[in-house]
Formats: sequence, C-alpha cells, structure tokens
Amino acid sequence: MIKTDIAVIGGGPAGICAAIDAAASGARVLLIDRNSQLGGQLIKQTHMFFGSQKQHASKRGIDIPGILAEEMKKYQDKIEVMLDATVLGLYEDWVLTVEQNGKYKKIAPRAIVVATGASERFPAFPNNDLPGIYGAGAVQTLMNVYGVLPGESVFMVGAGNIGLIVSYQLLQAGVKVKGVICRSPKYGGYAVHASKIRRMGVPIMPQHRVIYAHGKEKLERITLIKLDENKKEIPGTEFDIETDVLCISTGLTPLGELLWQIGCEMKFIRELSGHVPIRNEEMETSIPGIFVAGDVAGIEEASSAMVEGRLAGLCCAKRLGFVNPDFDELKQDYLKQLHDLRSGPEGDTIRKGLAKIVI
Amino acid sequence: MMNKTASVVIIGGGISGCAIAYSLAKKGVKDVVVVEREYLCSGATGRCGAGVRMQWGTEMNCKLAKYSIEFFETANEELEYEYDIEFKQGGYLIIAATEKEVEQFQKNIKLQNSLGIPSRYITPKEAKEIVPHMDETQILGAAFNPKDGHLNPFHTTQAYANAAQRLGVEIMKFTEVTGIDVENGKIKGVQTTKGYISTPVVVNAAGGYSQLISKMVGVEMPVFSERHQILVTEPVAPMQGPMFMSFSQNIYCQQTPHGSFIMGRGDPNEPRDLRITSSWDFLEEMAKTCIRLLPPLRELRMVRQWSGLYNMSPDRQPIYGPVKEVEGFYLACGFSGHGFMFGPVTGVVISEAILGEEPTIPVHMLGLDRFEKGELILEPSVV
Amino acid sequence: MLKSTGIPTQKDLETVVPSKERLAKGPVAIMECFEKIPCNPCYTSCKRGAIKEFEDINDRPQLNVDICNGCGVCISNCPGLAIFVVDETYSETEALVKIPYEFSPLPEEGTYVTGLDREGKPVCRAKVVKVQNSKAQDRTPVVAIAVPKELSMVVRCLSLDDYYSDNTIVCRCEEVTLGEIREYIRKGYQTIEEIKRISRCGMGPCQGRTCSQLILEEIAKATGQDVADLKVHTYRQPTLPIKLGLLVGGEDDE
Amino acid sequence: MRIESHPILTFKKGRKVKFTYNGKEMEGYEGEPIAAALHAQGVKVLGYSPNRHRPRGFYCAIGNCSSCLMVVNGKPNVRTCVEKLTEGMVVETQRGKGDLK
Repeated sequence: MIKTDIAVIGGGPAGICAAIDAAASGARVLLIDRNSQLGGQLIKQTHMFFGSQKQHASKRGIDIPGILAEEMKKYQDKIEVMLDATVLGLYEDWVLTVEQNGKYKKIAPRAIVVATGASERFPAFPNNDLPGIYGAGAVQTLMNVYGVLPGESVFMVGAGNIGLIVSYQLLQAGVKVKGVICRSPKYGGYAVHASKIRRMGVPIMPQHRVIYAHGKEKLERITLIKLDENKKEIPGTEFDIETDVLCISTGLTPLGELLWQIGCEMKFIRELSGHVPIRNEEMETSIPGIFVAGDVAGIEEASSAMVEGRLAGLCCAKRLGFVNPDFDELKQDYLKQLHDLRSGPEGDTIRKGLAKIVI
Repeated sequence: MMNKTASVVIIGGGISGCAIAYSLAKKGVKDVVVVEREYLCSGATGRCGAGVRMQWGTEMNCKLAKYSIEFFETANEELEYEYDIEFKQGGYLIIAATEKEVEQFQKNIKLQNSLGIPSRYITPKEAKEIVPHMDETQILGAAFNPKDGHLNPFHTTQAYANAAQRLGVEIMKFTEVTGIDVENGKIKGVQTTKGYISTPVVVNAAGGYSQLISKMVGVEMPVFSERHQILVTEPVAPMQGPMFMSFSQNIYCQQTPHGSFIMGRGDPNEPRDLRITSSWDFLEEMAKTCIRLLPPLRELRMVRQWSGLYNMSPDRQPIYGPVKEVEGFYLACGFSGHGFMFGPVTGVVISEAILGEEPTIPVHMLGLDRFEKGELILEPSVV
Repeated sequence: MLKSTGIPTQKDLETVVPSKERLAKGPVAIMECFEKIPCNPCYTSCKRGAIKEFEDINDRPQLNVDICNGCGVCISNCPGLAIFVVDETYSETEALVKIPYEFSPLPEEGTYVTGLDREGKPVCRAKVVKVQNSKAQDRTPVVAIAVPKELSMVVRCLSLDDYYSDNTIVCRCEEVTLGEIREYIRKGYQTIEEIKRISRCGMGPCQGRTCSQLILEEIAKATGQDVADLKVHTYRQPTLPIKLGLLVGGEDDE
Repeated sequence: MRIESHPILTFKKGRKVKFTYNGKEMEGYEGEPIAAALHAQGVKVLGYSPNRHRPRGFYCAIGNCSSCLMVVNGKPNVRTCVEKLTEGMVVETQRGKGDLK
C-alpha cells in the first residue's frame, strides 16, 4: 500500500496545477496519469491558447506541460509522478487501486483531487461503427502524438472549439478537410478559429446532420441532411459526400466514474455538459476530503481548468492542515481569475451552470 | 395517489415475488399486486450468481432444488417467454479439497441419489476431463451432477413477471412499501409511496430487506443480511461447461452462455448493514483462489464487480409460510443465498399455503416458529 | 384503379381479407390476386387443400380460411407474388407479415428494415424475424417481418433502407442496435438499469462508456422526460478491465 | 501514412521494430500503440465484431471501448489502441470472442 497525503488523479492541466499548489502548501502529493507523459489533452494541441499570462496565454498547448513541469521541479521532493498508471477503482475505505505497466498497486491517500477530465459524446446514425469514423480525441492522438495520418480526407462533425481546432490541425498535418457541419444555425466555437479554417477553403456548414455512413469494410461516403432553424430535418435535402474519415466532435461530457464509485453527490447540469459533482467554492465535493478540478467538474477551457486545479490543490492541502502562508491571497486570486475567465458573453452558460451546482 | 383493493399483495419483485404471483394467478386468484421498490430483479435476484443445483446436504433442500430445476428445464415454454431464460444445464462440479469434504460429499450423494438426483462422486482425473483447465492436483475428488446449471436471473424473473401479468397480476415498479396496517391481528392493507392498497394477505418476499418488512407488522425474525460480492469478466469462447465450486476453498465460478465468467465467494467479515458496495480485498482473494484452482483464467480480464445481500437464516434454509402473530402475513425469505434457485418451488408452496391447498412438497417445518422450537437441521453445503 | 395504378383498391381487398375472428386465431394466407388469369399453382401447392379446386384455370383462388394454417408454402409458388401470410397473434402489439422478396441482398434476421405499403411508401419500422430461402422455394425467398398490428393489412413490401436508423449500433461491445433499444422501451423497460439487464447493453468491456448516454437520450425521447431527470446506471469498479492474474500480485509494495 | 513534416510538431519516435500482422511482416516504432503502427501501414480494419461480424477499427484511442481488440502474441482481447508495440510482436485479427486456449 502506497501512502501519501494527497492523490491527484489525472495529470492534465487541472491535475498538474493541483499537484503544484498542494505541494507548495507542504503536502506530499502523488500525481497519477494513465498516459506516458503528463499534460492530458494539452499534448495534442498545436495552437496558441487564450486567456491571460497567468494561464500561459499565447503559448501552444503542447508547450504548456513543459512550463508546468518546470514549476513542478521546485517541489520535486514533495511530488511523485506515476505515469502509465490507470486508476481502476476508488473504494469506500479510500483505497485507490491502480494498474501501472502491467502491475497492480494500491494507494492510501488522506485526501484526493479528482481531475479525470472528460470523455467524448457520440451521435447515433447507421454504420457509425465503421472503421474510419473516429472521435476527435482519437484523431488528435493518432496525428499529433504518433504522427500517423487518420486518412486522406476528413469530414468534421461538430463546430465547437474542438471541431474547429482539430480541422485546423488536420490541415497542418496535410489532410484535406472536406467540410465542417453543426446542427445549429451558428457554430459553437470561437469565430477566430472558424475564420482560420474558412480562409484555407474549408466550408463551414451550419444546420446539417449526418444521417448515414456508407462503406463495406471501411467508411467510403456519408449522407447529410439539411436542418431547419429548429434543428428539424428537411426531407428531400439529403446529399452524399465521399470521405474516408469522419471525425466526430459533438462535445465532451465530464468523466466522473470515480466520483460515482465513492458516492459523491452528482447532478445533471446541461450547461456543464453532464453529471457533475456538487461542490463548494473551494472545489470540495459532498464528501469532505474529495476535491475536483477541470473538465470532470464541468466542461470548460484548459485555462480555467488550470486555475481550478490550483484552487483545489491549495484547499485540499488546507483540509489536511497544510495551510499555505499566503492561503487567503492565493485563494482570492484564483477565484478572481476564474471570475474573469468566465465573465464574457461566452462564459454565460458556464456561469448559469455553476450557479446550480456550487453550494 | 391511488387507492385500491387486492386479494394478495406481494412485497418484492425478485424471482420469489414474481413466481408467487404467477402461481397464484395460475390458480385463478384475481387482483394480485406485486410491489417492487425499484425495477424487477433489482435486489438479490439480479445480483446473484444464478447457479442452480440439486446437490444439497439436507433432504429438504434437495427436494426444493430438484423441483425448481425440473421447472427451469421447460420454463421458456411454460411461461411462454418471448426471449430466453438462458438455462445452461452444464452441471455443477463441486470439488473436494479436504478429507472432511470427501466424507460429506459421499454422504450427500447417497442422500441425493435416494431422491432421484443423478449426482456422482468422481476422481480428480475425471474432474479434469469435465473442466480441462482446472488444476486437479489440488483436489481429492469431486461431486458432479449433470442436471445442475445456470440461468440468466433477469430474464428468468421477467419471464415469470410477464406470464403473471398476462394472467392479470399487477406489478407496481418503483413503488416502496412504507407501512403495513394490521387490525385485530389481521392484515388490513399496505401503504406505499404510490398510495394505499387494501388487502387481507401480504407476502414478504423482500429478500435482503425482509426483516424490515416483518418489523412493520411487529414480527421479529432471527435473520440478518450479509453482503456477498461477485465479479464478471470479459467474454471468451466457450471453455467451461459446469459451475465450478468449492465450499472449503470458497469459490463458485461459471462461464455463462455469453462467454463471460462470473465468480464469487463469501466472507464472514462482510458487513451486515445492508451496504451493497464493493471492496478491493474481495477482488484479490477471488483472483487468488480462482487462479490457484483454474490457472489459465489468470489471462481473463474482469470488467465489473458488484454485490448483493444474502438473507441469512440460522439454519441456512428458507423461511416459508404463515406466522402465528399476524393473520394473512406470509413469509418467503431467509434464503441464505439460494433464493434464486428455489424460485419456482417458492412460488408453488407459498401459493398453496395462501390457498390452504395440500402442499406439493411439505414445507411446514420451514415455518418461522422452528427457530423458537429449536428444531434446526443445518445445511452444510453453502458458499 | 388497380388496372391504372397497380394498387389494389379497398374494395378489392375486402374480398380477400379474412374476418377479425379468423385473424385472431393465427396465421392465414392473404391472396391478393384480383384478376382472372390462367394460373393455378396456389391450388396445386397447398397440401392441406385449403384452396378450392379450380373449375376453370382462369378462376381467382378461393381460400377456405378455416383449413388454411398460414404455412406459407403457396407464397413462393405464386408466379404473381400475390400471396402473403399474416399472423396477428405474433405478439400483443405486432403482427407477422410474410412477404416474397426476390432481391439481393436479402435482409438479415434480427435486423430492422422499413415496411412499405402497396404504393411503396415507407409506413413503419419492421424487424426481420425470419428469412426462408430453401431449395424448394426456388429463388423466391420469404421474409417474415414484425410490424405494428394495425398495419398488418398495409405492409406488403420492405426496403433495406434503414429509414428510422434502427440498425445503428448503440452498444459496440454487445452489439445492441437502436431499434432493439426502442423495442425494449416500447415494451416497458424504461430505465437504463432495466435495458441493461434485458439487452446486456453496457455490460461489455467498456461498461457503458459509449452507449449509456445514447440510451438515456433515447429513453428521454420516447417517454417525454428530460435527460436531467433520468437515473443513470450504477458505476462500479474497475474503470478499465484488468487481468485476474495482475490482481493476485497485489501485495508487493512497501 | 505517416506525417513527414509538420509546421509545429516534431515526433520523437522509438527505434524501428519488426512485427507481423496476420503473418505479414511489418515495421513500426517501438512504444507506439499497435493500432497506430497498423494504421500507418493502411490497416484500418482491426477486427470483426463477434455476433454481427461488423468490421471494427480504431475508435476511442484511449483503451475505453472494445473496438480495437486483437490477438497479440496468442493472447485475445488485447486493446491495441493502448498496447505498445515491441520487437517481434505477433498481431492477428480476432474473430469471434477470443479463445483463451
């Protein structure tokens, strides 16, 4: 049994920042991630980030883990990192079971920060299981981590930030993007992301839906249909497009399995894209000592995930008696940063969602 | 809120409750209502290992099990089920790992054979022929009955429920019993979260929660509910016919027709507070026992663990029939982990008790009063 | 008019549709042969003698519905493909319609197709219950599809186009389709736990990670509820499959 | 197909290793997922579903689903989207439910 003060589950932007702030407060931290390198989804992001300097704005996603790792070095006597380690279970006696490189291990932490991120949603249409139909996450992994092209041409379903960004990344990798569709009259991502791909000649097609995928062994063709303003299909407007890859980017949903396992109170909040834990402003769930940060607490941007991570790490350490000398200032600063990041018109939905879940 | 009248209210929508409802309706009883707190089969029935065996150590349990298994053989047809209850009659191979077990099994088999159960004692070599991936050096012998088997508990319960509904039984899912009215020592009605049901007869088939139901009418039962855990693996091509089981080594392990293996074990230190959470120690102990006896299964991946409640009676035999304190209150509980396999016989004997009919199998000695009288015959063969 | 459109009229059909009482008794042939032409294989193929002997080869078939048991041998023998078998006792809500189908590919049993009426208009989803294609049928396969009971006298053809997306795989691990999920919901299994137990959806190696959201959405759609109000399935350990062999090596730590 | 040049990224690749796919010799980089190595060689269909025999490929890429199960070194049900490639691996298409032998 491995003993530690705080186990941080998930080594994405939220988890790394939680580990840093918890260690900075004096707690011993075990940072667990199932990938071979820290950074979560950041390691697949070739574009520059928004936000302010504090959240490493205008740095590329791929470079942020390195910057954070530099910061982590300051606390290397406090933070232990477990890579290639998947947390299998969180049990009622607070034991975490983990598989790491073909070995089974158990961890007994005194407090936990769950920063497990999100999983992808998939729409249902006939033959959606054909090879060649991939989630945006899979396309990014294949292309930006392993340098393997997903195919010759890609059609993108979903025009939120991820759909638009991945389209851009596909262009960078030399893949033809045949078009991007979304169901609403307006695409969901930032306009600057849309313009970037539009001027490369990629059509953005609002009010469309995939109704059929065709192909014998693998994807050859898709059928689209036009939708009216209320997202209702307009009969007779079906048409086919040839493509060997269909990339699905229809949204993320918080990955709260471990929170369910341990019995945290969860609530479905549409604005936060799924079931999220009820928590206080310090990111502590209904079970004292279990904190959350990042997408698992509600789907948002990497910038807010990093700040939430710092806040959770700071407060989780305090829960165990490791009180940072600057606790109050830091906490106020993190809350202010989060407030600022969510203050614009794009943050409207998030603010509404948080109002329903933060107690 | 509804207000209705029923001739019988059955509390619990597991195999017992649904089988009782079916048997009553088949005998022509109108207005039977089954009240289930969640969905059908959400309690012990849906959580159990769903093995069915005739190989027991007491005459009573042998008879109850034999009746039930013979019913399962034709249940798809009898209940006219639209899907399949997935009865896999691949037998039970119960290994003897100690001298004491050898002796006990030989005694059991004699009893079983006298009751028409085709069990037999086999050598380790014969056992290995039946389960080729076992380590036969770990055993002294085994008991085998080809007539034992395994079912899908959800489909089996659903088959009963659908058949009962066709005969007019009403099943109220997602309805919790909040109280039972008794007047002058007689059942008067049942309060539920969806309204009141006036009835002269209540059957307690509430599985792990039966003691709470009995308490509502002031009947104390010497039973407790113990958590039992189980796991299921990914599916692989068929490789194991029978249920593989050991009392002394504490394991049961079966490959379902779907290809996945389910396995479980008991532990006297399990909580008895109605918790149905899971633990990591179970996984480790389960894996250890399984791999020691069935080594190739080390390559199998488990995909899920869960738990359920055994409603334990002092002699590990069911509690059947009326109680003397309250007229119209019937018990079908205390199954001690084998309520699923006794489902069909439970349906028959409880319906007979309610209707005052001659019992198919005399079960009067399984009444609640046996514990006061101290006339207990302990069942030795339980995991 | 049949002779101008190819579609039999209501009046034509009245002459061949059996009584409600007869339909309630079980399968029966429906001989949609409305014109006097020189042809009698239906009579010669019926081993039960349910079709009255032809006095003139131009006679229209006269079926004795009390003798006919709906065996369907006549279906493949009818050169005009004008015979269908309807079984309204198939289930409480569905009827089975047997249709001659001489196209390739044949539908697969257990999948969903679209039921077409006599004009070729899609009218319902239909589950393929059986596909018979024996040597005796001599390349006139018979496809039995389950359709809503009220359409038993309407559906007379099928299209492999999945008009309702019913063949969409929802649960990849156990290969459960949207059509199956919809069928379970119609039959009263309206929570994710029940659907999981009846269909195995979510019981595979992924433990519902890809399918549970789709199932919840389908339940919400069918029952008019909000996804936010639906109960989710219980989450249990482990989050990912793990070999039993690894669990054993669990003690080698400090 | 592999990305030859990229404006932003450089790929740290392991050493080249040989493996076999259904008996055919192939090359990939040590440490990359088996499915990525196969995809780079144009192999998109990794297996067939056990009941309906539908072709299956790479899907979630994080070991969450059952889409990429293959037989690796004789062992069934290996998640090739996360299992790392090593020298001399024997990778085969899995048909039906894996056989534990």
